[in-house]
Amino acid sequence: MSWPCSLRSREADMGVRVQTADFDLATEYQRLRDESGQAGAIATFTGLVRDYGDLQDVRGLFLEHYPGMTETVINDLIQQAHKRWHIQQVQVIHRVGELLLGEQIVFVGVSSAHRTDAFAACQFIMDALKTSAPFWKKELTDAGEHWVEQRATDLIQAQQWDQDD
Amino acid sequence: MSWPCSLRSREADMGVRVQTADFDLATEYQRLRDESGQAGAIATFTGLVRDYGDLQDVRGLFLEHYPGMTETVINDLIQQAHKRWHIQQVQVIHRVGELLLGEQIVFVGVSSAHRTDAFAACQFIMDALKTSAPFWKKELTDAGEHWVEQRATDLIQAQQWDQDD
Amino acid sequence: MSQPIQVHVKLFARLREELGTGDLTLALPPGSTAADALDQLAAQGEPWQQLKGDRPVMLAINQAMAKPVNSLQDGDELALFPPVTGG
Amino acid sequence: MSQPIQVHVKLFARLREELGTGDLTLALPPGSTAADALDQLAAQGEPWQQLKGDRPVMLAINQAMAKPVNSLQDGDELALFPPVTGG
Repeated sequence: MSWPCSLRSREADMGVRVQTADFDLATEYQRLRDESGQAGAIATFTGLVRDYGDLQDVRGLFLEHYPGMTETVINDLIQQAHKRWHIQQVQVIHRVGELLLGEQIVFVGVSSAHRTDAFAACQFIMDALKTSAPFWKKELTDAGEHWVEQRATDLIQAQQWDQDD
Repeated sequence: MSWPCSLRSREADMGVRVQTADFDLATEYQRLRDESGQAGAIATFTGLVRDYGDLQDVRGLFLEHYPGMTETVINDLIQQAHKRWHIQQVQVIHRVGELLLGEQIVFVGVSSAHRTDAFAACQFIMDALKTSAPFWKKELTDAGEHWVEQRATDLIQAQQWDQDD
Repeated sequence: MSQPIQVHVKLFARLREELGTGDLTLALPPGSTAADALDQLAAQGEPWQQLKGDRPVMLAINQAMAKPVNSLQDGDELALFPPVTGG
Repeated sequence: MSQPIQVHVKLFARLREELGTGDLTLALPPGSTAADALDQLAAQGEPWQQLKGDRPVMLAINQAMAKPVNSLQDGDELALFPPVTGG
């Protein structure tokens, strides 16, 4: 979770954004394409707000995070991905604040010469982000609010990366 | 590889396009988003023309296919993915004809309630397409042309889906 | 003796280029297999002999992947092509 | 006896709401661990006792994940929060 400040700040400029504003997949994809010299493969993942089933009539979410630590954790995941796979560019965007059903929450995009590396790194970053980046979701309903509890399946999904490959 | 004609033609309208024209990721992504009711996850893969290393100074590719069989094979892969994972919408686009370095060749997009299903189905379709859909690449260089030979790693990558999950 | 069957042969990619055609019609005895069709084509001499050579030739009958042992019916479409390299 | 150390405590999400604050400063004896900080906070009575209750509390020291046995230095930032639910 620690590295020289120069590396950390360079990566933070390039690869991680935490923001209340929505993002545009086309813009992010085009940047990955432009900044990757000989990429043969770009994998993207976008998470959307859906009804998580804890409560009825969810109209949206409120997302809180831990400014500073969030960026550090995600940059560390990107560094880990660079060590494990041959990848070129990575972009992670996570929104915070109030988001309605159907809105975009999170984006992970990875470019690589090879599709298997792009897929693996994209999925690894997304799985690890869900269990280690300090974000918290609160479900908003007409009847009230409710903090979402961590799902055991997310922990299992993230742990698989410690075992295979 | 066979099913009732009604199913086949419905799927062909929805999910598979073989075309010389370029495609727009943003349009395809938006359609997956619009046509998926409660999708929580959209995974996309885009393949780009790169130098495959068989020859020097590759300036592009020429892609040939077997009209009719191509669509049948890809529709069958989409059906297999629907049986194996909980997914909502799938879009596959494959370009044919002459494509220059850096151009988009192939797109696979999958929406699902869950990210693991979206990732798995997207990667399965892409891996299987590379070894079973009748497309052939010819590398174009200033010195001449050269049909690309199938890579053993693609066969191994596709075979893994027969073993795990 | 019964009438020969007609099989529509399609060739793709390197095979189409090296054999100089993408479409032809073959007359075969009833009960013939895809292997019989390959034998008859290869018997025409170079460059057709490569269909029985070292480089792999993939087969599809009526647009579904097939094997040399699969039999052919009158009017079938038999496609011959190198291993695929799409995506 | 040496001077107490000052630790900046940050609380997030459900803990921030239920404890009614997101930031506080704690004075602890030198050599204290994160567990000691939790004990001192929980000793304030309800609603602080939940920090020693059944529901998991995650810890970060200076923005890196930490464990109760990790020791604290003067000026450290100690964050307490529920298991994360992002993405």
